[in-house]
Amino acid sequence: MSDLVLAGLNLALYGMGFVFVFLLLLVGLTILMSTLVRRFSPTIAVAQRQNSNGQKPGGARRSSSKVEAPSLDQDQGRLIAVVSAAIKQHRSGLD
Amino acid sequence: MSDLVLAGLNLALYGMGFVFVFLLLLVGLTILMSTLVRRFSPTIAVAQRQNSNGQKPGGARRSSSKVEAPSLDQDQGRLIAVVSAAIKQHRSGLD
Amino acid sequence: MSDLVLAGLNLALYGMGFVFVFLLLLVGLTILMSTLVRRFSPTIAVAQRQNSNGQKPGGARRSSSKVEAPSLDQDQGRLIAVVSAAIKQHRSGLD
Amino acid sequence: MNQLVELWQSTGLYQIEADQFLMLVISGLLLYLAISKKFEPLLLLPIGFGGLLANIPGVDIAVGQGILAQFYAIGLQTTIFPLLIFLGVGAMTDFGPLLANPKTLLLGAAAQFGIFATVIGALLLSDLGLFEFSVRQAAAIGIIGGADGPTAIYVAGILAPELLGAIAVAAYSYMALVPLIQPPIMRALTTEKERRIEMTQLRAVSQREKILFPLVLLVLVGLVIPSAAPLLGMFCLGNLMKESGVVDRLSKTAQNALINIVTIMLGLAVGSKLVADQFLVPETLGIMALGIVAFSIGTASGVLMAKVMNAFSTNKVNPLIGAAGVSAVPMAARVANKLGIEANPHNFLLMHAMGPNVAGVIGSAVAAGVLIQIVG
Amino acid sequence: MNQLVELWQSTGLYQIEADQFLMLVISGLLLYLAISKKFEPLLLLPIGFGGLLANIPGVDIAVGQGILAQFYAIGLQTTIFPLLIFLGVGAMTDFGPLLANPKTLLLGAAAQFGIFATVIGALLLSDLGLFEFSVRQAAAIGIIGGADGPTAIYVAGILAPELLGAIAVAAYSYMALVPLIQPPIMRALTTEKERRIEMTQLRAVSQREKILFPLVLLVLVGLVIPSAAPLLGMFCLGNLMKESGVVDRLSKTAQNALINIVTIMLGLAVGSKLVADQFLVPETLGIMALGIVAFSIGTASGVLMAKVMNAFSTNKVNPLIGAAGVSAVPMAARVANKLGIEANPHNFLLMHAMGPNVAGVIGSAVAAGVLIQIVG
Amino acid sequence: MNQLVELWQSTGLYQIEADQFLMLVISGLLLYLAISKKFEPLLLLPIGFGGLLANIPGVDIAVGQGILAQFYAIGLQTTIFPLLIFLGVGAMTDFGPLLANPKTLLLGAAAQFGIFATVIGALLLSDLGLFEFSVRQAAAIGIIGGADGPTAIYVAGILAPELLGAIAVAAYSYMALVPLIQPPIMRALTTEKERRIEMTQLRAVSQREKILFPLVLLVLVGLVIPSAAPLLGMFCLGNLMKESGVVDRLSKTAQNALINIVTIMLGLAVGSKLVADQFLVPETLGIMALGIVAFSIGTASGVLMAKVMNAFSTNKVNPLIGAAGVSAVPMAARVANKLGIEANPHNFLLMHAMGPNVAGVIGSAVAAGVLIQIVG
Ligand code: NA
Ligand code: NA
Ligand code: NA
Repeated sequence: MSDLVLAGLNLALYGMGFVFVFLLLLVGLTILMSTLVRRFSPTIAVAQRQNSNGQKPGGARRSSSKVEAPSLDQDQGRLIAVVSAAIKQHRSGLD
Repeated sequence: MSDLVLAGLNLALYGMGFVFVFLLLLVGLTILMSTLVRRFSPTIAVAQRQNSNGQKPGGARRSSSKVEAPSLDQDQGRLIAVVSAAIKQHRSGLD
Repeated sequence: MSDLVLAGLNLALYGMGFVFVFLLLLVGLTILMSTLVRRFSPTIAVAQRQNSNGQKPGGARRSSSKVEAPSLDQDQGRLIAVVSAAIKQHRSGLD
Repeated sequence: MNQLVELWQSTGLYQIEADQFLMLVISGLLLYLAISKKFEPLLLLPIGFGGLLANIPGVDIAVGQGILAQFYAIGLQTTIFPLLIFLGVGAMTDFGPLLANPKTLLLGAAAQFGIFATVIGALLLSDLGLFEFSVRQAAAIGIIGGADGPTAIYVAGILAPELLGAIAVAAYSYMALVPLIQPPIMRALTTEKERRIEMTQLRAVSQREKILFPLVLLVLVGLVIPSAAPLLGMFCLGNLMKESGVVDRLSKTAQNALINIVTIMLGLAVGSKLVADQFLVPETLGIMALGIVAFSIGTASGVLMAKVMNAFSTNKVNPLIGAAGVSAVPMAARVANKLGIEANPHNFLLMHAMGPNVAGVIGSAVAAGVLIQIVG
Repeated sequence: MNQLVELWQSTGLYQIEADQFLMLVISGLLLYLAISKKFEPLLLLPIGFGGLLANIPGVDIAVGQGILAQFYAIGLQTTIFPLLIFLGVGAMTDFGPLLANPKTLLLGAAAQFGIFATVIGALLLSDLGLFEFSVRQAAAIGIIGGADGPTAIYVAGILAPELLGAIAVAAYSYMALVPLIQPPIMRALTTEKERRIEMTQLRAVSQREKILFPLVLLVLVGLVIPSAAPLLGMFCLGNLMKESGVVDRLSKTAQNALINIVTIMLGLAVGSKLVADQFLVPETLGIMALGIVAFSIGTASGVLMAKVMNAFSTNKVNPLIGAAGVSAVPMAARVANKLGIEANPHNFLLMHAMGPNVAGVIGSAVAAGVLIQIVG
Repeated sequence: MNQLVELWQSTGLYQIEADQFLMLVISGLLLYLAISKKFEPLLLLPIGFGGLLANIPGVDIAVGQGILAQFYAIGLQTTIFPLLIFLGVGAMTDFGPLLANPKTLLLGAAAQFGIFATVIGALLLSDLGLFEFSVRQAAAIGIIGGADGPTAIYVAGILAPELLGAIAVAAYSYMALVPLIQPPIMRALTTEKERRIEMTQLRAVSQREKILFPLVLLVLVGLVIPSAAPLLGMFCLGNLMKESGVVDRLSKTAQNALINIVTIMLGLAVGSKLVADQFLVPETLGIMALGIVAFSIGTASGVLMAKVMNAFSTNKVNPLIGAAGVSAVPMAARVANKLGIEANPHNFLLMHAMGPNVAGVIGSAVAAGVLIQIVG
């Protein structure tokens, strides 16, 4: 077998080994992480799970920071304004 | 007092002075501008104010240029949908 | 007439000629292309034409690739799945 | 106290010169036209604002490491910005009316005569000693007659960057003035009877034809006039993304976020050329004058071409739609429609005029390719 | 076997040093604050994550050709990123409350005293031999008192890029802490009676005034303090795009896709400065300490200015809104509103506080211009 | 007359050479596959169109200052484009199924054997004298077996840019062919009984776990294989932006405007490598052949790994989901689902297969890091 192919075998051996070691470690860490999360915050986890069914979590956890605020609040505000105006106009037409 | 601190005091003095002068000038110019606008275009200003409550000003002043067209229609459509829904809901409440 | 103006006339002559030749060729190729399309795929063309009236063609022809999938396809797919399941369930309840 | 003097000497008020002040007024005028008169505001607003920034004395914004100078270097010197605009415009273009009536392509060809007549005109002015336009500059000025903003910016950036500011301002201003410039010419060259001609309804065009057309166009460009391939290539890609229906998310981004981002930066980059020493030169007056001549000749030759076609064909076209061949999508088509309705209330020319209108975009891009090929 | 050793030696575990580990912990803390405490997450999340990436041993991410280093070179060294953020912030800003009550601009001026007091403080610390801040560095640190993220990043990038990481972290952290920092100071400096002052409803402001204001502001900046023109120019352009109503699609993109893209890259670029040898220096502690002093003094001087104004005017302002003059839009205005309601349930200060709040943005940018002009 | 000859000589028709024509046909074929067969159109449409542009004779589009060459220099040489794509993909990825059943990560590990087997294969072909692949080139070819487009482009750009065109085309073509390539292999390696295995429903995963997972992953990458940190770092950042829920606007932009803009430019940049002298070489055939081998071996090893896991565990997995470990999200998971339903109409494997599917993305990125570490 030539040097080139040997280099390839070498690469494959170490490479594949590394990939497996990495993902085995990741399995372990993930299980550890999930266990800790589930042990130390069972109620919170449940609450959040429900939350994520009921509504988009982003909605509840939305930041109120400067950059974020305008785009949503304003839209919301504009919609409300439009709806209010429409209702008002409609009412005035009824009177 | 060292030169460094003196430089700092200097900087603070001129800097703060400049900021105040600038914003005082801005107060003056803003009042002047608003006065001129309100004197020379009272009706337009009122019309636009009403306009900006009733509907998005962009709607009325919207450019009809080539590049612009596509995005707007959707917004308009959404607004109309919202207004229609609001009116409908309102009506159903009356019946 | 000076060299400069001669150069301009030259440019105009060749330029305008080229533009006309190009667009004449394009007229020819376009007619040829349309004729071929209409001859060899009349039904498909009709179907697609109806389609493009009835609904956005993007909807039907949407790619199912990785990057695209999450945003539209899945939604679409999920909707279809849900609707199908509902119809199925409804039918099975009737039998 | 020294520091106070220094600060005072650093103010714009101390440093401003008459020509900078004049440029600020001109930039303000562009903003006024963009906002109050709705003159192509998508471009003229950022261009005008860029002009304001470029003429603030005492700070490098349009030169050196200033942000406008950087936008210019990143997007205009590289030609990336106008090409990305063309991508987005392609994704917004519907070739349907053109495919339903391909011979209207010839109207888009005829209207480009405005470009070449203006090149001759610019060189004549040089010959008369009024200006000193080189052949490259004359070609860049002529392209204003293409009535197509990104094409004009692309060509001027390659052939005569020193005139870019004036050319872009002229191109967008006159595009906005199309509803004023074109009607008298169109009325003068047509009879009432011609304006009343009703055209037969356009046939339906299949999606397959719409998918194949940008490819046919690209192949033809590649074989015949490769120098037009960057411009028309990006245009065709945008159109193919739209018509193929398989990459909707890319097409939508090209029509929205991407073209908008590039438009802002392009406008500012063009605005960086509105500095006094480049814009306040006699050439600018010549460019403004030649620009309106270019638009007028283009309009006229489009209309006349339609009349010539009618002389050789039984399936008459309304010559008004010839004026739409100058590009200026969709304004020129609307003008044709308006004059058609004036002459005959049942005459809806809008869709018929969209054919020559998009043909005018192709025609100008081909003319741009020829100019770059010959004098570039 | 050699290869295995080599691979092991290439791992982060083998190469990590204590200070890198500490930086990973600090970056993790920033992420915790961003996600769990919602401390300015739009910036602190990418900054914190960038800090994690920057401190992974054995790979070039924040240096050389690494992607964070490239973002830094593309957007921070060129000042393009903070300026584009300012464009978007301008397009989100409503000057209506300010135009309805222009004298609140003075509150935005007073609150900038936090900046200059901190400059003196930093130089005093140097004088005492505790730190070795140069005048440029002191100016860059002072700007934290502007309570305005992009302004701080812009100034630090120009005057003291070596302190950029610490300054950005301090600025955004303290902006998030405004609801904790400001109330005690506001309560200490006002009487219950003052906090109960109700303000008259703001007049309606016409669209024309809103369109003209950014132009008036830009002209004044150009004439008086050109070095603030890049920052305030982009800010005014964004606002003009919004208020003019003729380029809605550009305004929307500036407020969404563009600012979001730039925010991600800006955050990562700032994160690239959270490398151990630049961040784990005594100066960082000094910066954190000075930063909170800056915020506090700014808050206090805003409140005191409002009281001074009341002494000279019959149309009283509630001094709580003076605290909003530090910027930190819209958090500071909300804090003022909250304390107002506490004192008087019918007291809605939010819109009144938005005036000094946006004035604070202008004030900090002017202060930034002065600092760059004098020490830059 | 001379000018006419010159113009004729400038046409593409005059200048075109046989191999350019062949490349135009190949590019057209890619477009056909993208549009009519919906083969990964988001990438293959711009790549194919870029190929057309790159092979137009007589104009610099893919070389020199051409726009495709500029996109290549801006985004591929710098690795910025594939990393931004990874950011967006991360923001679209749901690790829920993986977190519910972490041992499916091992399936994502096993499937990477396709990568390394192909490296050996490429070097064997060199050894036999059929090709002359260097070790770096062999590694870049192997990564096709990762079934992950941006990873393949990232690695090829670093290790063997001269093969980038062929590798990208092979990767995306075979990803599109997954529904044809995988089923026969999956059927051959499993019994009917195995394919009928039903899996227990996945547990609900809390948001907190989803937030912590990308951080755990990043820390592990940093400690173990730093060279994979740029790729997986951007991936984890995107995922954290999505799952944290505090920066929704950034996450949405990363998933839409940003990834779309980058996809268009990335596709065109890859297309610039479809020039005749780089693509029409024997190596391209070798790459296409090795690529399909890589996919097949990856599929097989994923399936076999599932069977090995079943031998050691009572909680059986359906071996079909092992095939999803090659990546190719979400196509490979759908294929597994389809074969599962064929064998047992009550067998819904889709969510179960999403675990190994996203594990395959992580696995390939780790493999990429190892390859870059060892041979880079
Ligand atoms: Na034209
Ligand atoms: Na401030
Ligand atoms: Na993979």
